[in-house]
Amino acid sequence: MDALIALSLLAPLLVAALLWLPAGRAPGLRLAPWAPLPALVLALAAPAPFELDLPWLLFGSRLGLDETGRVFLLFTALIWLAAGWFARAWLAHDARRHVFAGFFLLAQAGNLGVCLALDAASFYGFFAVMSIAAYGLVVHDRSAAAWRAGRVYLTLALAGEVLILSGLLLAAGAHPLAVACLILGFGVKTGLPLLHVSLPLAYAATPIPGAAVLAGAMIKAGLLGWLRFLPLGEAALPDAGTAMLLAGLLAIFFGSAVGLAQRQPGALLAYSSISQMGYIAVAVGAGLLAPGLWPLLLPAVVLYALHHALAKAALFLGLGVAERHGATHWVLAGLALPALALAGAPLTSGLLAKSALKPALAGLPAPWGEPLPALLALGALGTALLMLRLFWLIRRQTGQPAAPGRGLAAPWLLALLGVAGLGAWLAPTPTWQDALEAGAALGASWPIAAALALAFAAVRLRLPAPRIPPGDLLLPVERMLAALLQPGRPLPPLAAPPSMLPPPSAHPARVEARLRAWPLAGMLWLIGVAILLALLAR
Amino acid sequence: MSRAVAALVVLLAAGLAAALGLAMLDLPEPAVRLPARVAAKLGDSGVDHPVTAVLLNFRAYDTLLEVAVLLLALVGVLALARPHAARAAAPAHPLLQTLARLVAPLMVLVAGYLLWIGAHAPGGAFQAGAVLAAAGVLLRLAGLLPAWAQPGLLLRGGLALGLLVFVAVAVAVLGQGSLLQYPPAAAGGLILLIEAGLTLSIGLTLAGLYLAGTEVEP
Amino acid sequence: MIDTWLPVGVVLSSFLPGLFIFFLAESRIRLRTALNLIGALAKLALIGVMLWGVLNDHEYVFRHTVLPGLDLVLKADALALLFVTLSAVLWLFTTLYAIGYLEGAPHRSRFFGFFSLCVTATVGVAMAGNLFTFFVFYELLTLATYPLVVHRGTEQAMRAGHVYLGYTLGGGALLLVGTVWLYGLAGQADFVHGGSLAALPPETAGQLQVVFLLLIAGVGVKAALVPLHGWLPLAMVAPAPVSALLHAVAVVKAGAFGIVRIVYEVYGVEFAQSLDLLTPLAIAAAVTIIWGSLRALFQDDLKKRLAYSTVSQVSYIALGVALFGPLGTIGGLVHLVHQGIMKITLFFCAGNYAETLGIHKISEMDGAGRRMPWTSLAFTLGAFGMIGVPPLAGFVSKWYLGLGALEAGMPWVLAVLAASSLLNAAYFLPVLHRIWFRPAPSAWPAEHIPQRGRWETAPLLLLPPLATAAAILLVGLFAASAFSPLDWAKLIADREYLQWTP
Amino acid sequence: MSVGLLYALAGAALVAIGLAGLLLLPQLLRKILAFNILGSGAFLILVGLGQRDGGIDPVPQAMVLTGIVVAIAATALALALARQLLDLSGRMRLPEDGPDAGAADD
Amino acid sequence: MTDFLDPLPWLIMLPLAWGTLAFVLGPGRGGRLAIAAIALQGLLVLQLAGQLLAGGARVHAVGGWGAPLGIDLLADGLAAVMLLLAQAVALPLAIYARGYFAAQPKGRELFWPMTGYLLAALNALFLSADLFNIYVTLELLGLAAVGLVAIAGGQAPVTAALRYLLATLLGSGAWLLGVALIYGSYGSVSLAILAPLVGADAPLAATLAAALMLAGLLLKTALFPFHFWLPPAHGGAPAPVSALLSALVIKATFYLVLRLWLELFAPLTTVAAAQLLGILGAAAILWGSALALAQTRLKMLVAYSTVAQVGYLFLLFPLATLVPPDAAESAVQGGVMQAVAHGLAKAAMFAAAGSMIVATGRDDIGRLGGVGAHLPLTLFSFGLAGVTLMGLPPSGGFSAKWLLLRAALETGQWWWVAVMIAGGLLTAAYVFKVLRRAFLPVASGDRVTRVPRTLEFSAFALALAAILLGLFGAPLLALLAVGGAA
Repeated sequence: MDALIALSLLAPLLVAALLWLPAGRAPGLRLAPWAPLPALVLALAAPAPFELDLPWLLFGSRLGLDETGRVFLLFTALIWLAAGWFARAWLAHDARRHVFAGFFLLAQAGNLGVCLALDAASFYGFFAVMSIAAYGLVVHDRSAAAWRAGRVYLTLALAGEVLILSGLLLAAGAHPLAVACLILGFGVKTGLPLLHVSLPLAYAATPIPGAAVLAGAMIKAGLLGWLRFLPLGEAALPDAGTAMLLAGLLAIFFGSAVGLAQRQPGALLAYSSISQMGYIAVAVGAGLLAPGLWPLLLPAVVLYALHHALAKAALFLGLGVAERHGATHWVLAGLALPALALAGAPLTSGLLAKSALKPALAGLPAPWGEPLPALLALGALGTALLMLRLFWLIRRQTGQPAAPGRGLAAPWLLALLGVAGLGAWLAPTPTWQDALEAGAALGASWPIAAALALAFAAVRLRLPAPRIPPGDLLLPVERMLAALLQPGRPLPPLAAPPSMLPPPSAHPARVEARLRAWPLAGMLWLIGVAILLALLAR
Repeated sequence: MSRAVAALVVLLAAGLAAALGLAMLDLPEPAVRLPARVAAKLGDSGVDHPVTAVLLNFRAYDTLLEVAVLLLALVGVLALARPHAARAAAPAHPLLQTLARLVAPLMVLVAGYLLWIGAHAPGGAFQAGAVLAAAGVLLRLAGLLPAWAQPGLLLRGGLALGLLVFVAVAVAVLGQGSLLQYPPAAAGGLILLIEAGLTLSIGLTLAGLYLAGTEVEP
Repeated sequence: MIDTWLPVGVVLSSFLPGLFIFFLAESRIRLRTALNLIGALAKLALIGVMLWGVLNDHEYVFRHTVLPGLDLVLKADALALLFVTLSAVLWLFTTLYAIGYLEGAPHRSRFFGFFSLCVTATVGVAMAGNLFTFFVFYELLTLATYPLVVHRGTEQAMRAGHVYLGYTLGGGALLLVGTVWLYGLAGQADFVHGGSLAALPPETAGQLQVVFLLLIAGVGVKAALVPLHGWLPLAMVAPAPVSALLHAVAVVKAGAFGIVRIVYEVYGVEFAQSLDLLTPLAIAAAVTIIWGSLRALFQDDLKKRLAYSTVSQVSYIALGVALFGPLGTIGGLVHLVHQGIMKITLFFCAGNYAETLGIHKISEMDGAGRRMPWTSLAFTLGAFGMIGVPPLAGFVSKWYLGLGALEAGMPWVLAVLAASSLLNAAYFLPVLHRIWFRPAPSAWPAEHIPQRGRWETAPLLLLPPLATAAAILLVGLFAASAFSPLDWAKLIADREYLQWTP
Repeated sequence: MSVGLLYALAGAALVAIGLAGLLLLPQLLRKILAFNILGSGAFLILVGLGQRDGGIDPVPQAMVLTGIVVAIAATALALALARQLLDLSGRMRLPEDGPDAGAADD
Repeated sequence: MTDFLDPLPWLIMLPLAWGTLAFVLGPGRGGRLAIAAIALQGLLVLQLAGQLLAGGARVHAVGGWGAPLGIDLLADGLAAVMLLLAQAVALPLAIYARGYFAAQPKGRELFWPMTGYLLAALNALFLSADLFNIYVTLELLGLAAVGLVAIAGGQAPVTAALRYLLATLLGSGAWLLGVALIYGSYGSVSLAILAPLVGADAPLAATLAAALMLAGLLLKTALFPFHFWLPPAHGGAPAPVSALLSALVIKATFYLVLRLWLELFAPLTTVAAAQLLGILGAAAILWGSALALAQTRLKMLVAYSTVAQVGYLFLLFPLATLVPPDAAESAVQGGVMQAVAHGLAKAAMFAAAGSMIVATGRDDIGRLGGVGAHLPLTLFSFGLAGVTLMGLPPSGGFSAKWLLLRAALETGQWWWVAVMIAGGLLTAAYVFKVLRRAFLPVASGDRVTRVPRTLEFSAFALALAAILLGLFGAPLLALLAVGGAA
C-alpha cells in the first residue's frame, strides 16, 4: 500500500519529467492519460483509515486516507483520468500538447497529493503545486483572453496561498484570525463571493479538459482544505459560521443570476460552480455555527462534493464533444444527465446530495433552521434556469464542428458513468430512502418545471438576455489598478547615492599654497609657540 | 595680507625676545654645577684645557657626530655639484699666486701648531682644520688648485679619515666598558691621534665645501 | 592539537591558493583551476571532519592574542559550521561556474585570487569566535570583494565600487566603534550561547542599547537593511559569479550572520529582549522586506531585480533572529542557508542568459525557456523557492518564521511575510511568464554561445545552477531528514536556548 | 646683572632679529644669513646663561663650538642649494616668496 | 668581550662607519655593504630587545663618565621599538634602493653615504638621553634628509630641499634655544638628571623652553599647519628617499615630542595643551586626506597621506594626558603602534608607488592603467599598505586605531572617535582612488614595463610587515612597556 501511495504521487511526476526531455515526449504523451490510474486503484483498494508516516519528508509528513479523503481521491482520480484521456484526443493536433500535458500532470500530482496529505505542510505543498501548475492550463491558448484569465487566476491563487499559509501558521499558534484566513484562503479556490472572479475567466479560457479538472477536481481541493483545517465539529464559531453561511447563500444566487447573463458556456458553467459551491459553503458555515450538526453534515458535504465534481466535469467534457461533433441529439442527451443532476432532478446524484444536506441544515438553530431549506429550493430553480440557458447557448454556438473530434466520446462516457453511478454507490442508505420518497421527488421536480416555464416564457417574449461580462466585479478593479500601477515606471529613488569624492576644487590647493609662504607659515608657527606657552604655563 | 602678516611676525618675534628676556631674568640657581665636575675630572681627561676636555673626552660623542655632520654637508654639496666639465682655473694675478705659494706652507705650519696647542689652550682640530681649509681656498683663488667636483679615491679617503679614525678609536676602547672610554693612560695620545686625523679631514672638508660649491656652470 | 588548527586550516584552504593564484600568469589555466578546486575540496573535507565532531558536542577553537586583551579566536561551533558549510559548498559551485563564465576573459588570475580571498573572509566571519575576530574578517571581506565588484572596469562598475566602499567601510567603522565600546564596557568576551552581557550593571543599559544600534547598523550595511542597502543594487554590475557569491553567501550573508551572532551570542537573546532591542530590529527587518520587494517590482534589469530581491530576502534572517524563541531562530538560520542556495541559482541563471543570449533585461526574456530550458527550469525553481512555494527551500524558512512570529507574540509579522510573498510573486512570476509562455523573438540580443547538441550553453555554466536548483528542491523536500539545513538549525536552536530556558 | 646675562639678553635680541629675517626676507642669501644670526643668538644665550654668575663654564663653550660647526655645515648646504636653485631657475628666492623673477635681487 | 658586543654603541657607530666607507668607495658604490650592515644592525636591535625584555631598560655612559658630565645613551622600551622600526624599514628599503637606482640612476651617486648618516642619526637620536646631544643628532638627521631630497637634482627637488632645510633649521634652532634655557635653569642637559628637577613650579624659562622645543618638533614633524614643507619634499625625492623620510625621519621628531611630553615636561602638561595638539592632529587628518584626494600625482598623494597620518600620532596626547592610567597606557600604546605601523606601511607605499612610476614612466594617477595587470605584487603591496593606513584589520594600523579608540571611549572623548573614523574613511577614499585606476587596462599609447623583482618583493615585505604587526602586536607592546616610558 505504501508503494501504491508513492506510485500514485510519482506517476504523474515521472511522466511529466519524461515529457520534459525531448526524447521522452512521444512516450510521455502516450502515458500521460493513465497517470491517475494508481491513485484510482488506491482509492478503491485501500483500507479506509490508513496512514503512512514519512518523517524525513518536509517537516515530517503523513500521507494516507480517511473516509473523506478516500471519496475525494476517488472522484479526483476519476475526473483526471477522464480529462486526461479526453485531452489526448482534444489536443491531438496541438503543437504544444506536451506543454499542456506537463502542466496537467503537475497539477494532477498536486491534486492527488492534496487528497492524500494528512499534515498541514504537505497539504499546503501539494495545494500550491496544484494551483500554480494550473496556470499553465489556463493560459494554454496564449490568447489575450487566456493571458488575462491567467493573470487574474494567478493573482488570486497566490493571495489564497498566502492566506492559507498564514492561516495554517496561525492555527498552529491557536490564533483567532486563523479561521478567517483559512476560510478566505481556500475560499479563493472554491469561489466564495468576491474571490470568485477568476473562475469565469479561467474556465472560459482553459481548453476543455483543463476546465474539466479545474471545475471538477481542483475546486474541491479548496473544500477539502476547509474540511481538514477548520475546527469543524470541535468548536462553535458563530461569527465565522454566520459569515460563511451568508457568503454561501450569496454565492448561490449571485452565481445563478450572473451566470444567466453569460454568453460563453464555459463562463456560465463557472458561475454555476460558484453557485453550487455556495451550497457547500452554507453547509460548512452551518458546521461552524453548530458543531453538533457536523457528524450529519460531513457525509452530506462529501457527497455533494462528489456529485458536483463529477457532474461539472461531465458537463465540460460534453461541452467539448458538442463543440467538435456539433450539438447532435446524442450529445445533448448525454449533456442532459449531468445538467439534471445539478438541478437536483429526481433519480440523480443531485437529489441525493441535496437530500443529504437538507435534514442536517434543518437542525440549525434560529434564525436559520426554518428559511434555509426554502432558500435552497429557490437556489435549485436558479440552477435549473442556468442549465436551460446552457443548452440554449450550446445549440446556438456550435453549429459547425470546429475540428475533427475522434476519441472524445469514450472519456466522456466514463465521466457520465461516474455521474450516474458513483453517487448512488457511495451515498448512505438513509439518504437513498429520503431521496426516493415521493415528496422528495416532487420537491425536486418543481424547480425544474418552473424553470422550464420561465424559459419558455422568456423565449417567447424575446426577452433580451442581460449581458454581464465574465469576471463581473473584476473589471472596475482592473481599471483602477491599471490607473494606479503602470508597470515599468520606476519609483523615484529613496535617496541619491552619496558621492564620496568632493567635487574637484582648487580651493584646498590654493590654501595649501598660501600656507607654504614663509611669512604666513612662520607666523602660524610663532603663534603656535605662543599658544603652547600660554597653555603649558599654569 | 603680507604687510599685516609681516607686522605680526615682527611683533611675535619681539614678543619671543621679550619672553626670553623675562625668562632669563627670573632664573633659579642651577641645581647642577658642571664646571666643578669638569674641573674635578680634568685630570683624567688626558688634556689640560677644560673646553678641549669637554669636546674630546667628556662630550666627545657630540664631537664625533658633529664631524659626521660636517662630512655629510660636504656629501650633500657634492651631490648637488653636477659633473660639469671642470672649468679651467681662472688665471689669477701673478702677485696673488706668488703670495699664495708663500703663505700656504706657513698656514700648514700654523695649523700644526694650533692642533698641538689645543690640549692646553684655546685651539685644537677645528681651528687647525679651518686654517688648513683657508690655505686651500687661497690656493684655489690663486688658480693653483684644480676644481674637484668629483673627488678621487685618495681625496675621499682624506676627507673620511678623521671620522673613520674617530669611530675606530671610539669602538676600539669599548673593551673599557663603553664607547669612547679611553684608558686613562692613553687618553692624551688617543685624543691627539683623533685630532690629527680630524685636522686633515676638517681642513679638506671645509675647503671642499668651497671648492665643490663653486663648481657650477652658471 | 589538531583541534586547534582545523579552523585555521579551513581559512587557509582558500587563502593560500588565493595568494598563489594572484601571481600566476594568465595563461596557466590548468594550474589555476587545479588550485581552485583543490582548495575547495580540501575545505570541504576539513569541514566534514568538523561537522562530525560538532555533532558529537566537540568544539574546535583556535586562539591567538593580537594585543593584550584582544584575541583572535576562530571557533567552529554548530552555528559557524552552518555558514561555513554553505560557503564552502557554494564556493565550489561558483568557482566552477566562474571558470566557465570567464573563459577567455582578461585578468582571471586577479579575479580568482580575490575570489578565494572573499571566501576566506567569509569562512572567517563564520568562524569568528568573538566580536573582534568577526570585525577583522568583516573588513577583509569588504576589501576582497571590492576588486570583484569593479572587475569589469567600466565607468558604471567603478561608480558602483565607489558606493559599495562608501557604504561598507562606513558600516565597518560603526561596527568598530561599537566593538571598541563594548570591549571597554565589558572587556573581551567570546561568543557564547546566551551572550555575555547580562551580568553588567543595570546602569549600563543605555550604553548597551546605543552599542547595539552601532553594531547592528554596522553589520546592517552588508545585510542591506533599509536604509543602508543603497550599495547592493548598484553592485550588481559585477560579473555574474560575483553577484552570485555576493548575494548568496559572502557579503549580505556576512551581515546577516553578524546580526545572528550579536543578538544570540553577544547580547543573548533574552537579554536583548529585556533591553527592548528585538522589536525595533524586527520592525527594521520588516520594513526592509517590504521595501526591497516593492523596489524589485519596478526593475527591468534582471540582475537589479534580483538584487532588490536580495535586500528583501536577507532581512528574513534578521527577522528570524528578532523573533524571540527557538522557532524564529530556526527560521532565520535555515533561511541563511536557503536564501543562499536560491539566490545563487537565480544569479547563475541570470548570468547564463546574459552570457549565452545577451539577455540583461526582463523585457528581453520572452521565450528564453524554449532556447534554454534547463537554465530556465533552474531559474523557475529559484523563483518559486523565493516566493515560498512548497516544497522548496523558501517555504521551509517561511514556515518556521511564521511559527516563530506566533511564538514570539508578533502575529503582525505574518502579515509582513504574506505581503512579501505576494510581492515576490509579483516580481518573479512575470519573469517566468515571459520565459515560458511568450514566443521567442526572431533574434536574441547577442547570442554569444550557440546551441551545441544538447548543450544550451557551456557545460560549466549550466551544471552549477542545475546542481543548486536541485538543492533548492532537496533541502525543502527533505527538510526533516538528518543533516538537512533545517535539522542543523534545530540543533543550533536547541543548544542556543538550552542555556536560558529554565 | 652679570656680563653673561647681558650676553644672553643680546642673544635674545639676535634671535628675534634672526627669526624675523628668516621669515620675512624672501632673498635666500639673506634668509640664510638670518638663520646664522638666529643661531648665533642661541649660542650667545647658551654661553651667557651658563656663565651668568661670572665663572667660566667650559661645557656650554664646547657645546657652542660643536654648534658652530654644525651651523657651518648647514649654511654650506643651504648655500649650495640656493646656488643650485639660482642656476636652475634664475632666481634667488623660493617660489612661494613672491613672484618677481631675476637673479638681480640680491 | 661582552662590553665589546654591546649593541647600543654599535647601532650608532656601524651606520656612521658604513656610510663613510660608502663615500670612500665612490659614487654609487656601497649598496651591498649597506645591506649587510643594516642586516647586522637589525640583529643588534633584536639582541637589544632581548636584553631589555630580560633585564629592563639599559643605560650606556659614553666615555664612562656618566651624566651630567658625560653623555648617556638610554635604551628603554620606547627607544627599542623605534630602533626596531628604523632597521626594519631600512633593510627592505636598502634592497629596494639598489634595484631602484639600477633602473633610475638619477641621484644614486651619494645615496648610500647619506643613508648611512641618516640611519646613524636616527639610531643616535633614539638612544640619546642628552638634550644637546639630541640637538646634534637632529641636525645630522635634518641635513641627511635634506641632502637626500635634493639628491636627484632638478628645480623642484632643490626648491623643496631648500624649503625643508630652512624649516628643519628653524625647528632645530628652537630646540637649541630650549636647550640653552634648560641649561641655564638647571645646569644640565641630561634627561635623567633633569627629570626630577622639572616640576609643576618650573620657572618661566623651563616653560618657554618646553614651548619652543615642542613647537620646533611640531614643525619638523610636519603637524598641520606646519606641514607646508613636507609634500613637495617627500613627493619630489626619489622613491627610496621618500620612503625613508616619511617612514622614519618624521617619526624621530615625533618620538622626541613623546619623550618630552611624557617624561621631561610631564609636570608642565595641561589638558588644554593636549587638546590643542589633538585638534591640530585632527585638522591634519582631515586636511591631509582632503588634499591627498585632490592630487593628480601619485607620490604627492602619498606624501599628503603622510600629512594626514601624522595627525593620528598626535591624537594620543589628549587621550594620554591627565586621564586614568589605563586609558593613558592604551593611548600611548596606540600612538606608538601607529608610528610603527605607519612607518612600515608608508615605506611600502612609497616603494610601491616608485615601482609604479618606474613601470609606467610617469608620476600620474590618471595613467596607472595596466599596473594591476603587470605589477600585481606591487599593487597588492600598495593595497596592503593602504589597509594599514585605513586602519582596517588585521594590521598595525588597526591595532593602533583600536588602542586609541579604546582610550577615547574610556575617557569619554567621543569627538576623537569621530575624527578617527572620518579619517579612516577619507584614507580609504584616496587609497582606492589609486587602486581603481591601477585596475584599469593600459590606456592606448601608454606602456607598462616590468620592474626588477627586488623592487616588488621589498615593497611587499614592508607591507606584509605592517599587516603582521597587527597579528603579532603583543610582543611589541611588551617591549614598549620596558622602562616605564609608556
